[in-house]
Amino acid sequence: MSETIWLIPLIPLLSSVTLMLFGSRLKASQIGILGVASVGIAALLTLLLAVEFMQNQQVIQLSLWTWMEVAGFAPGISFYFDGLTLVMMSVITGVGFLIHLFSTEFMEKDPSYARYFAYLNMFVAAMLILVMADNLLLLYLGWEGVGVCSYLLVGFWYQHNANGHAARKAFIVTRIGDTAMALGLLLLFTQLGTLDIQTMVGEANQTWQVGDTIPLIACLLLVCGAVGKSAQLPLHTWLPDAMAGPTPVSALIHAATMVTAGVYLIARTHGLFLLAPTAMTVVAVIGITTSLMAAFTALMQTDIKRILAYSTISQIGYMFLALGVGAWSAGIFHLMTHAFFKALLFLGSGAIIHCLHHEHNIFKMGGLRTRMPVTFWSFMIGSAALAALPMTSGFFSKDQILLQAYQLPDIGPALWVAGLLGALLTAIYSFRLVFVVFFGKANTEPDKDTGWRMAVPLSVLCFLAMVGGWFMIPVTEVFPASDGSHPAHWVEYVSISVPIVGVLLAYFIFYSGRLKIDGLANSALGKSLGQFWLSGWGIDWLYDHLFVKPYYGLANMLKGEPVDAIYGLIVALNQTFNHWLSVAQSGRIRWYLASMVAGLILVITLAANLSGGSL
Amino acid sequence: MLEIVFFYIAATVALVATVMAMTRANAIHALIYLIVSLLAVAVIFFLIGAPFAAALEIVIYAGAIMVLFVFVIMMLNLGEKGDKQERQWLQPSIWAGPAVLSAVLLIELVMVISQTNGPVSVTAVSAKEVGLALFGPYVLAVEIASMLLLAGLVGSFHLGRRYLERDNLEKQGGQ
Amino acid sequence: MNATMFSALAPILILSLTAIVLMIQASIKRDQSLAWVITAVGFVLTLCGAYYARDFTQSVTILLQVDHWSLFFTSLIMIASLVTLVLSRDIFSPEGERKEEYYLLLVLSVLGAVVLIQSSHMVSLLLGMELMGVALYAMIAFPERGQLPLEAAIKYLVLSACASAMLLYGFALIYAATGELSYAGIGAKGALAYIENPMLIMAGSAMVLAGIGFKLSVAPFHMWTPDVYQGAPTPVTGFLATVSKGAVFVALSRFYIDGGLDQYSGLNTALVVLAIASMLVGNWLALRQENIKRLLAYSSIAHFGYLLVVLIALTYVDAGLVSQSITFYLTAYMVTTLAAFTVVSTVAGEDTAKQDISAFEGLFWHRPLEASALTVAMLSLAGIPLTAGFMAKFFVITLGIQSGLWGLLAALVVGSAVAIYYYLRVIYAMSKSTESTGESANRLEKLLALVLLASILVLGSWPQPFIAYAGGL
Amino acid sequence: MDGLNIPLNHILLVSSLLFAIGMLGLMIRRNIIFILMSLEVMLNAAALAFVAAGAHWGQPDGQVVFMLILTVAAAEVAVGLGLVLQVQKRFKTLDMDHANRMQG
Amino acid sequence: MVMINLIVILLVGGLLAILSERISDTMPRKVAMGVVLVDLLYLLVCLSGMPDITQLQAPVANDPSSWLMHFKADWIPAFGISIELALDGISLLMVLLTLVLGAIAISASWTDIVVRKGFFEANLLWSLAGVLGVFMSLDLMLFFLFWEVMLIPMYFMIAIWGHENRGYAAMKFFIFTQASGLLMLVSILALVAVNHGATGTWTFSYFDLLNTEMAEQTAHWIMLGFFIAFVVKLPGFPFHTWLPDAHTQAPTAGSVILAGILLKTGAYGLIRFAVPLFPEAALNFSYSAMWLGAAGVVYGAVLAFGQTDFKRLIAYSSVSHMGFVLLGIYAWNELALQGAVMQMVAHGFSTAALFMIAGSLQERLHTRDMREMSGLWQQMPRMGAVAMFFVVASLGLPGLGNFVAEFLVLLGLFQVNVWITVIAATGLITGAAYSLLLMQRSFQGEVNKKWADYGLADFGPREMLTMGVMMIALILLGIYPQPVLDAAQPVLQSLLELTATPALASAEAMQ
Repeated sequence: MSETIWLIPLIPLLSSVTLMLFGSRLKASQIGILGVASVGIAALLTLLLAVEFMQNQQVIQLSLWTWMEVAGFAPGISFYFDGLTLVMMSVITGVGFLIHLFSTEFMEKDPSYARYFAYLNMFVAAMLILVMADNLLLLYLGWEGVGVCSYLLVGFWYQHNANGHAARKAFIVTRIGDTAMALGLLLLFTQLGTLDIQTMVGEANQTWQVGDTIPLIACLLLVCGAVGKSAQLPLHTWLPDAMAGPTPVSALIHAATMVTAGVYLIARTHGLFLLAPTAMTVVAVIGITTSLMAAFTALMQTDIKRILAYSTISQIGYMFLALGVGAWSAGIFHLMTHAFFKALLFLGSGAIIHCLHHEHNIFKMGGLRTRMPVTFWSFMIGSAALAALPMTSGFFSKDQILLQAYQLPDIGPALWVAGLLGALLTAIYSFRLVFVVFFGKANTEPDKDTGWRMAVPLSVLCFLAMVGGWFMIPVTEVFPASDGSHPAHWVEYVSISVPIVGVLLAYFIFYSGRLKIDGLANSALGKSLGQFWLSGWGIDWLYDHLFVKPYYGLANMLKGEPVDAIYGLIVALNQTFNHWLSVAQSGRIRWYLASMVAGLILVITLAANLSGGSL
Repeated sequence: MLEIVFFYIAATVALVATVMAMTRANAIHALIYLIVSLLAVAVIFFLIGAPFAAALEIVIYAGAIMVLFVFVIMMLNLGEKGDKQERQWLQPSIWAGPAVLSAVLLIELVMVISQTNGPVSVTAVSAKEVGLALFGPYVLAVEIASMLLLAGLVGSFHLGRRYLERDNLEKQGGQ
Repeated sequence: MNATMFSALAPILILSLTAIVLMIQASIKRDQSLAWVITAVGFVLTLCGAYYARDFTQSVTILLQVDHWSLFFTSLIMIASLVTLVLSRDIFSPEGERKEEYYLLLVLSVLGAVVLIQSSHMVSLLLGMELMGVALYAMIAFPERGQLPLEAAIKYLVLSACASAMLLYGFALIYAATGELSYAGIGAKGALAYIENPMLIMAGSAMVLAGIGFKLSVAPFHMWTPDVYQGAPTPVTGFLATVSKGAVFVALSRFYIDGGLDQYSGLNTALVVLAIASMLVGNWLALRQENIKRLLAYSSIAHFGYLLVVLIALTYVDAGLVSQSITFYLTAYMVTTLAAFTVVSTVAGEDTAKQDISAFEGLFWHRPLEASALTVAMLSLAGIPLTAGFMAKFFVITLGIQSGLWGLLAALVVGSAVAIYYYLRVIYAMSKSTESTGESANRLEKLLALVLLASILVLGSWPQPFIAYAGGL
Repeated sequence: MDGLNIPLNHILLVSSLLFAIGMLGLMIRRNIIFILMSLEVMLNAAALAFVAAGAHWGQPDGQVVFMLILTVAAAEVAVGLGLVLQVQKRFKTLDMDHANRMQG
Repeated sequence: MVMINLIVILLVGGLLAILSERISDTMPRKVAMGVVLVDLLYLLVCLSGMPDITQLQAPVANDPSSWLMHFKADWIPAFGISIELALDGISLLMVLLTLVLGAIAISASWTDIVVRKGFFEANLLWSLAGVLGVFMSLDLMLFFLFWEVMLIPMYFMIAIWGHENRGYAAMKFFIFTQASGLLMLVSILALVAVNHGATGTWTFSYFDLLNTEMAEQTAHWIMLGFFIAFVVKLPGFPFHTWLPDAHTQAPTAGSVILAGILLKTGAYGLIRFAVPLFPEAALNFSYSAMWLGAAGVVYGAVLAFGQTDFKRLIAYSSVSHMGFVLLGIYAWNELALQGAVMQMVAHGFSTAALFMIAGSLQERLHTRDMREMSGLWQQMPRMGAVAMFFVVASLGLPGLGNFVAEFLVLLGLFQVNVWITVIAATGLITGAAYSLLLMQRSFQGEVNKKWADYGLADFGPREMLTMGVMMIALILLGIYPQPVLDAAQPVLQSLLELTATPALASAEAMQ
């Protein structure tokens, strides 16, 4: 098995290529089977691999060929497989398979069915390469590959300009981070002479001391990449817009897998980050700030997918917090559970949108509890996990993160409090969603409930979201062990109770109506604050005026090619000379004679040196 | 001594006559001044020991070439109207610029020439010496000069004949 | 005078004889085709005479210097004259004008050019130039109708005579300073005279330079060029551009080299200024010119600017290389210019409207041979590789660099860059698509265009034999 | 030897004055006849300079050149006057400022 | 002789193409395609007899016998000018690129040339011949000759078969390149004169002129002449303004050849001549050159973003991409140089393909204005997909050739100057901005009703085959660039050694 792990990304890739080349000639059913089966096989192979790994705990390193070899720079097309990789691969292939299955029904009516699966399969392949890469350059290949697939899928319905805009925004904003990350790669190679992650970390530990500047810069550059991909402040603005893509895409790419690539990157290179404690603090602060910002924003959103998108940003913020405080395995654990419940929520919302004729506004839904029971239960379970109610999967992972954050010296308690605030908000907005959409009176009538191809993935994900917290992820070998100490018990109790309080608040505000917040919401401060949160803290507006518009303006200003003006000047100069001289060619003999005499005077003066006066 | 006095007189006459020639409105008057100038130059030739050149100046220059001018002027029959126009053309606005140019050129030439010294030879170069030179080393020049005259002849013949032909044609047209 | 002298004078004698035969023929029976044939035979015989004279190189009296260099140029201008003759056959009004005189004038003019090329003395220079000029005045004014030829002739005559007066006065000053009229004598006594009175000989040389510069249409003595080029019948323009200018330049180089004028820095400065002015003024004037003959006139101004660089380099490099460069440049220039005028003459003729660049539109498609010849000529004038013009420019730049004449080279680069524009305009016009179809040229002219086209390319792509030959002159 | 001979530079001075006057005439006159006359003056000035220089050096060459200048002047004038006739015929004027159909 | 034959085949092929028009209207393009393929095949056959390029020993830059092929014959012995052609790894890469793109160019203009087809194909073949000459000649005069002469057929292609503003564009193209060529001529002659002054012999041979001793100031000026000539052709900022016009107005095949091949001659000249002939002067100048390169990267990208003309946008993207080449060359270490060479090859394919798409669009829509396109994917999905591929290639997607190139350049550059690297790296972002804008405006977006009943034909088999070749090439370059790197490596190695020596010597002298 270990020799054939390269098949896992290859199979979806081949399927993608096949669909691209021959998609137009295949029947819809064939397309669906090909698309789903390829990921299914990949998932199966991953499962086999997992079984094998559980038995022997053997790290696999497989080099296919040397990508390029120039002056000691010799990255390979080579894979590295350990517990962390296994977790990521399982999530990608497993959740990916379910979402593919879901998509067969969701996208059934779309004329570009083949294109959809081609992109989706390619995404799975690129994502697998990302997590399996042995060196940072190959990782970068996967990294950019998923970016392009994300771009393609967000803009899948290209006929609407807004979708195209969202897609470009997604790509370019992440590209900013990617470029910084590329610079980080340059720095790392220049300093350490290799991009192979394992060797590199080893080198780094020998070359640098903890707290040196260069690892700090390198780590910060990598963080930039991670921030872009994982939609953290300040590069998070693309993710809510990216909801323009088909909902299963949001589930797979913008919730379960791609957006967590940043988390994976930092986890994978944690050896470097350990050398740069400042960088880790930065990661933690970014994480918690993003988390809070997104949670507040999610509170005010009315579009079901945007709520989920901000919730994703917020949850990834928790993962960053985890990484920043050194809770590596907790971060990855949260990554996994989040993949389960967020995919579940997205697919659920997809089902709703599918059945409600592309309705996105939650206030136009309502009362769906009885009409779409499968979806309702999916949402209930997913929201419970998201809110981290006890015994759900989200509870276990988030609890770990908060506890470990608390233990951090100095800023630990502050992070913990902020995290709790976030958890409270999470509970409120997630159950706001549930109460508004599924209870109350019906505003729109769904034409049907989900079919089996939607129901099965939902059910499986429900199961995973419930029990995912009991999984033991095999990353103990990967990360340094934590000291195992526990904080005081009251901390734990507070952590557990906060989400429950949040749910109750949501219940009183949005369901029973006992808690009136209208007065608060309608006050001047409340209104403007609400508006501020609704707009995502005005960050989009800021960027638009700070970067986008000036760039458009610059491009417009330079459009006429100012450099050409220099040459235009030369041309004009020549034309002027031409004009003057042409006027001098007056055709009059006397004028010609005068010019000859003047010439004669000139020549005599020069030759006899008369002007010099030296007689 | 006397020669020097004669030289200055002749030079003055030549210059004045030339200026007059250049500024007359009437072509015939101008031509006569020009002839006077040429005669004065012939005197200078004589004074500096070139009697043969002086003779040629009078015979060919003043005699033949100037007569050619007279013929043409007669043929064209430039009348009073032409004179009036000539006077109009001789405005300061027209001659000021050229005058400055000429003056500058003159000043340069004077600067150059005033540096030379040394007299001209007293011993006259006789016609015989000139003849010997002409048909000695310069014999080819004489031949080429003949070709030059031939070219002038053929050219003026071609141009002049057509002028005359026009008259014939007009006469025929009149009939 | 002895027998070998007559042998050395063979070209001049044959030409004179041709003139006499033409006159006799005219007096017996006026027949212009016969006159054409006689002239052609005379030219061909002169060419043979020049070949024959190679074995008798010597100074013929004090006036002429017959050596391989001058014989080469004699042959060259004979070829150019033959081209002119071919082009002249079908020009002027169709009603059978009497062209015997034209041929006679052509022969006399060529005679003047030959004298000029072989001159080694002020007198022969003067007479050669005047003989060539006087015949040319009449040739320019030869057409019976139209004002343009006449206007051109009168301008040329007045300005040229003025230039001759300058030249003569300059000679007089040099004579006054040195007491010598031959180049060699000036070379021998010049330095002494310079010490005694530097200004007289310098001013004299400067005036000579001005007079000769006029004939070469070097700025600022260039103003007549476009008008005369445009007004003169096209074959005459071609003759003026090649034979007249070429011969005068050879004479100038003779005067400059043998007279030892390169030793005077003041004169060099004057030449540098003239050269730079010519390169820039010529090219700038041509920039937006619509009439192709005027365009070629302006282009020739610039080209003689380039050529002057070679002369200036005489101060710094070995005279052999200089004369080799002059040989190559003039040959390339003459062949190229002849090609251009051949095409202009066959395509545009004497019709002013047809001389507009726009009238050449679509030439590529209905007269490919002529268009190709003109294209190659334009590329050669622009100095694009594989053409004779490039190798010529190669020589100029090489000499310029070896002499460290950076200012001149800068002007050359600027001028050449500007020049590309207007040469290309002609080519672009020819490549445009039009529906019109033009009449065809006669066989002889087509052959001529082809031969000249081939010569330009051969000189440009396989110049070694010619370079070696030019070096041996 | 008479020490009171005419100095060469005085003769040259006269010739240069003649030359300059001729040139002035050339530039200010519009009538072609006067232009030709001015040319004659200039040629004559050059001839004077040659003869004077020849006399200065005691050589016949100056006079030889003078004779040749005479020839040149004759030939030029002959063709020039022929052109004058044609100018009168075709332009109906002798004003050279009118002969500027070609320019630019 | 092989090299002479390569050129002669193309020249004769041009004549055949003209003549073949008399047989039938469609004959010239077939003849042209045949000639180029025969040329390519001939080269491959000849190469197969040679030792494997990747196994070659490092050629010593100034020892002709160690090159893959070498040919020398007298041409103008009076000045020591000879017909000296030679082939090493880099030349070979460029020659192969030229021939492959030549075939692609012919295919690109298979149907859009309607008048004077024979002459068109002839010009195309002749310009290819000129380019081959540039890539193979080692006599400076011969090099200059090919350098100038290849422009003439190109000029005709733009001037005769170009679009609405062809006269202006062709003129601008020609004047820019000729004027800079003139500077190069002066520089070549100056170099030769310096060498002549030192050794007393005239020679234009590259091998003899390497290591010409000269004063620092002299070397600087001569080098500058070469530099400007090459940078105009590259084109580098601020000498690039001819390029948008020429590219936009040229017929499709012309754009393909211009962008794919002609621009590379500039880069080739820099690598082969401008730096090795004047190592110290180039070293002193490298800082300025790199700034120019970075300026080109940024400026080209910003201007591309502002364009509405499909071809103009691609043209500016070339300015941006060739900025990377300039950076790579003047960083002058193996990584960056390999990147530059790689960029030359990869950019050749990606831009050629984009121009071909532009040409197809123009052929179908009769406009290049992207404001009038929009939503074309609907009707031409294959073309859209292909366009998407090359757009992401040009924005530097890893796994495709352009990424390898840009990354290597940046990697090499980073070791030389960090800040320039940072500025150049912004090109990755701005590159994405304009590339995706191109896609958005043409193939994506709301479907323009205007084209609904136009019956737009999607790419057919011929086009797909052509595109397929380029796609495969880019993918191979992206995931297994080693053959290209191996071919260039020994050459770059020896050039680096060659230029390192005097610098080291002077460093020692300083001590």
